[in-house]
Amino acid sequence: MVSPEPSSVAYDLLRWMPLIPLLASGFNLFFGRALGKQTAGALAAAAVGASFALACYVFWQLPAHGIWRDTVYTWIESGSFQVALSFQVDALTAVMLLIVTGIGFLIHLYSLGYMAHDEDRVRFFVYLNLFIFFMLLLVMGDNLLILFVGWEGVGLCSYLLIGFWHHDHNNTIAGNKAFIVNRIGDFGFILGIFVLVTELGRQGIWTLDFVELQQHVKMLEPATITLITVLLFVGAAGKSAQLPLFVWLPDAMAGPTPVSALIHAATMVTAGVYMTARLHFLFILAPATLALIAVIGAATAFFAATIALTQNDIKKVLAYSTVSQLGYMFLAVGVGAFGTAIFHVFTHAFFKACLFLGSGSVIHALGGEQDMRKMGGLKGFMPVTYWTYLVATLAIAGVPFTAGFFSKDLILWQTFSHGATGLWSIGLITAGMTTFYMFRQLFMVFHGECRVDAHAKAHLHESPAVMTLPLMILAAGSIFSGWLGAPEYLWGSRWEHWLEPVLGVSEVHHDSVSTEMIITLLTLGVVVSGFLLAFVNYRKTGAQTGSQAGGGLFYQISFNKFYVDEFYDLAIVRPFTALASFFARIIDPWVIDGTVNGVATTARRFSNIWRYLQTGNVQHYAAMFLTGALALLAYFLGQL
Amino acid sequence: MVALHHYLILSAVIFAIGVIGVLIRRNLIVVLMSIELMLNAVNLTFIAFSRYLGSADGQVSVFFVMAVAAAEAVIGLAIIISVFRHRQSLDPQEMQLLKW
Amino acid sequence: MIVDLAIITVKAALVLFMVLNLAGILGWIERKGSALIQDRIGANRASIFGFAGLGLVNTLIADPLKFLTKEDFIPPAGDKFLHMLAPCMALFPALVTFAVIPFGDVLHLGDRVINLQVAHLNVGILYVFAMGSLGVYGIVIGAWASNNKFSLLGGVRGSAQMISYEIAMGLSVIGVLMIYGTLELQEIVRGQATLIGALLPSWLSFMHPLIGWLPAWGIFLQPLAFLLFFTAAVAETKRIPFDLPEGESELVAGYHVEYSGGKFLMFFAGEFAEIVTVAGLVTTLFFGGWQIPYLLRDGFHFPWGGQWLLPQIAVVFLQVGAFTVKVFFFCWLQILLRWTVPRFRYDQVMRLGWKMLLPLALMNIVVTALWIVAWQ
Amino acid sequence: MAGKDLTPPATQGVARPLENPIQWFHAASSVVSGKWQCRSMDMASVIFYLLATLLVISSLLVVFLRNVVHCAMALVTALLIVAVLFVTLHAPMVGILQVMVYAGAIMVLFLFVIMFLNPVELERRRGVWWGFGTILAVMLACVLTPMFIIDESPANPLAATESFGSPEMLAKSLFNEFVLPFEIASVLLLVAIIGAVVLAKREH
Repeated sequence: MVSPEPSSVAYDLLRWMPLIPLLASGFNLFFGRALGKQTAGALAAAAVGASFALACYVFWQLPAHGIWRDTVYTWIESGSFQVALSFQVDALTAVMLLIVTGIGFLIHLYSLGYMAHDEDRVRFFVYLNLFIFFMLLLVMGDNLLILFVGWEGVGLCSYLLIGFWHHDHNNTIAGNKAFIVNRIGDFGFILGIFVLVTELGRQGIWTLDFVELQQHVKMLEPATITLITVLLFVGAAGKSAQLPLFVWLPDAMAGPTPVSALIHAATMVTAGVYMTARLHFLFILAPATLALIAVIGAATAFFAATIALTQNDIKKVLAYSTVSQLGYMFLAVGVGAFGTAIFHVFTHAFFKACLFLGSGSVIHALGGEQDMRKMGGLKGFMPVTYWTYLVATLAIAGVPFTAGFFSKDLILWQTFSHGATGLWSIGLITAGMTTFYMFRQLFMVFHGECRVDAHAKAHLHESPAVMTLPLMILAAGSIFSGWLGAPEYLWGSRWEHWLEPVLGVSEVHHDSVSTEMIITLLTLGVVVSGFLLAFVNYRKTGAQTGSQAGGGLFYQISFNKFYVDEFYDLAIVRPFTALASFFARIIDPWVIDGTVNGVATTARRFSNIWRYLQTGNVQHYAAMFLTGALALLAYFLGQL
Repeated sequence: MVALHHYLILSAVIFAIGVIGVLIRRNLIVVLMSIELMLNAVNLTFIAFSRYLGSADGQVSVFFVMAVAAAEAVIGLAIIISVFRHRQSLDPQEMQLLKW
Repeated sequence: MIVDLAIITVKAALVLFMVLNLAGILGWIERKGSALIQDRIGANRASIFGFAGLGLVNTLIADPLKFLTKEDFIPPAGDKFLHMLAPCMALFPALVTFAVIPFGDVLHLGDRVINLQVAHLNVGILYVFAMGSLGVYGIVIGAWASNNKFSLLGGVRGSAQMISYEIAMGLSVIGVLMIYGTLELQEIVRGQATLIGALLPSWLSFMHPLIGWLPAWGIFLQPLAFLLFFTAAVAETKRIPFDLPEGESELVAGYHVEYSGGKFLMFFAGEFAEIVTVAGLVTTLFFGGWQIPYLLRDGFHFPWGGQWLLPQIAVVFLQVGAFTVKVFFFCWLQILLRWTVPRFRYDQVMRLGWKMLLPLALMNIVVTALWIVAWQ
Repeated sequence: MAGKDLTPPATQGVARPLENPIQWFHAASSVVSGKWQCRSMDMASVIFYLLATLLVISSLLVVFLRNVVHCAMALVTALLIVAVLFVTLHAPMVGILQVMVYAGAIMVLFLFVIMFLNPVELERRRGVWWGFGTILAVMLACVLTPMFIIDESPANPLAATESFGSPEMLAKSLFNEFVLPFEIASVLLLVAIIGAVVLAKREH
């Protein structure tokens, strides 16, 4: 499938980028234990590092308007319908490559320290490398099918890693939950793919290749496109934890913290955003879907933020904040600012990874303690973690000249300028809440008097360099990564131009700089108020931290996550299990088995009659045989 | 002059006689002999056809039939011997352990 | 047409006459020969006026008379029909085998060219083996028909032994057939007229003065085959050292214990006819049949130059005479064997047949095939 | 030097055809039909019907004689007659093979086994079953026979060349087009030998 694009050149270096982690994974799977656990981890990290280096090389070499392709072989060929196992790299993919491999590399390094005491960390690294492989497949695939394979693959790895400590039953349950919820999304996704293929096929175009799709989607009538995009978005919502399918992500925190950082914050959950950006040519043809996406994005952002306000589990807070940040991204997608969405993906990857790793370092130091009420005053014990955490918090809160500031404000500004004032206001409030819960967390964890129990306090220590180094790098990233996309009234954005060849000319309205600055100041105001609220309540953390028992109705609702899980349990899970048990008790034993056994019994009855033909006497058999032959011969004789 | 179907009918008759032997004899050795008789009837048709159609293939196939017949006779007789050792009889109708 | 039929009939009758008389004569020769070997006088009663030299002549008459006048005993519990049939089945194959053995080249009578051979079959040698394989029935049936455990044992032994040795015999001849490239005995004999010199491959040409002058007889080209064939053939005739079916010391007289009179005469004659047949076959296959070295149709042509032309009729007589002499020689060789070699044990017979002759024959075939592929 | 010029004129002379029993049959047939004016059937037909009658009789004997050895002898007779039929059908090679393989080897094996086991008692017969089987077989014959009376069945054999049915012809088609079945047949025989040894061996 050679693309009609003039600037698309074959470049068979690409296949090595996903291949190296796969090979490392397979090698560790079979020889890892023989290799020695530390070495296995180092090998895994080295593999990801190698593909990171490749990614950087490709990034620098890639011409501005170019697409690099690497067709390995034709995978499916049925008539004119052809699917090749082939990779492509354009600007968008290049960015995603940098995120995936770069963050992935850092987190591999971090995991070397974090999992140092775990028994079967070889398995851990096998999974991790496998995940990198599938993620690269997802972002590099040049057709929907490969993207889907990667899509399912990362889902699988996420399931495996959430249930990594499978000795605790809750972890496995969480893994199942994530898997099942993702199934729902993927079902919609693959339905979308089917509809797309068949509809195009009806027009005579049998292809899944992105470039060809982009040329031909105009043929479809709008209703179809809307249907397709909605179905695809269901998939995106499942993978990126949007309403109403977000419930799996908080539970996914049961996995090891690096996993939460890599999969459930930086890379996998942004796959939905990537997919929409990759198929933007479809989505911009379906304004209705875009509106739906925008609404759902805003709602998710707000909703998750409200839940995050009251959580006490350090990772739960981060999880809900991830959900709400993803909501921001989809808000951007919804208002048609795909570039901005990807930009937020980019920045968010840095600071959210940094936050997760920081929390991981805290948990590591406390020997697995995750409840913020049992922390506090850790600032003194682990300075590096504290400062990096602070930087990341500032970034996510959107303090000026940090990454979050640029990306989030860009999203808000896009929303506003897109004319969706209501959504914009929701985003604004969410920004304030974000600041609040992040600083609440910061204060509860690092400030005030230390509430750590003596036993854990005894060996409270700063994490080793292999863990703190990634923290520092990510902290730096969470400041400077945003400077690529500065607004016009500063030095201006290089981001849009980079993505233009893929996403088309950016739709950012730079008309009224004054309005933009006013909007920004407004946001800053909300942020500052949120900070002050947190400062007042949680600076010298004492009674309030333990006071979730009381609190108003709103507090209860938020603390209990709006009872969403309970609701799902009541509305979906219970009826489903009831139906299942009905089938298991009534249908299966009585109808199915009844039929089967009935057939068997009838057969036995009849054979009881017929078996007397088997006299055991060879000559009788010969006689029967001859009789049959005679009948046949007579028949043919009649034919003659 | 002798036409082809004379030979065919002759062989049909011989074949039928062989069938009688297979069906009614109560001595395994004779049953085996009757099978040989049937094989010969078939050979006769082969040769007759090869003569009347003027092709060598019929004779070649007779050659193969002979090879198979030899193998069949050898194995059959070996089986008969071992059966006779176990139950001092050659009557196929007494060997009905496999009935219903 | 009628004349052709007449000629064939004459040839058949002639051959039959020769074989039967030879058998009779051999009966006398065996007696005398054994007496010679064992330092006895031997058959000297049937003399005319005390002149035993004529014993040969009247033995030919006396023996049959003696047998025919004896009582023909049939065991009461035996199977009369088969008991009568068996001797015929023993005699018949030995006689008919001679039909394909050529006893001379062509004879010109007027414008008519007569091939001195009863039946010119293109399957010649196979016919010989087919008839030889029929010889078993005489023994087996005879043994079974005379309801007697000794004869039954003899019959079982005989059938097993003959089947075993037929295989070795048949395989041993194949080398010869490959060399001469035909199954037809007359052709084989004619093929033996050439000289080895004509067959030598180029790289052996230095051997030419040494063996080049030899006639291309089977014995020179296939010595191993000759040994195998002769041994197997002697075993087929069931004579010492292979006379297990009738070993007197073990099975009184084996398969013909219960035979007497004319029927026994037929067994007896059958045995001697077999001797003649074997001699004829050995002669034909390995010793140039009716060939005399350097004697072609018009006389002698010597490889070292010089020739001696003869009238065609003389040539024919020379050929027939040569054939007869050779056959006589091999008959005598068998009798000599019978009176000088002790009898095998049965397991030895089987081992010899299956573990010695058979593999050797196969090896001979392989070597011959390789030679032919390499040099022709 | 010698050997080439030795092929005598006799081999393609008039005497040649009569040296072959097949030609002998036809010569004799022509002679007889020339001598006694039997219009109805020539010698070949006489020979055929004679052999056919003998064959049927001996086959019936195979099936209906009670003594196993008698059956075997009848079968031998039948096989020899079939061999003669082959020869009259210009298949001398196959005929000889028939005698060698069937009469010479297989039937001797049968006799050997019969004497080896020596089943003394004659078999008892069961009337009903005999009748039934016979009726079935007769029906079979009745069904088969009309199938063979086809109009286009060649009434006269093709004019056979001298080499038809000769070992050369058989060998040519056997080692060219049928070489694979040939090899397979050899393997089959080997298997049969080993199998027979294993089966008939008295286990210790």
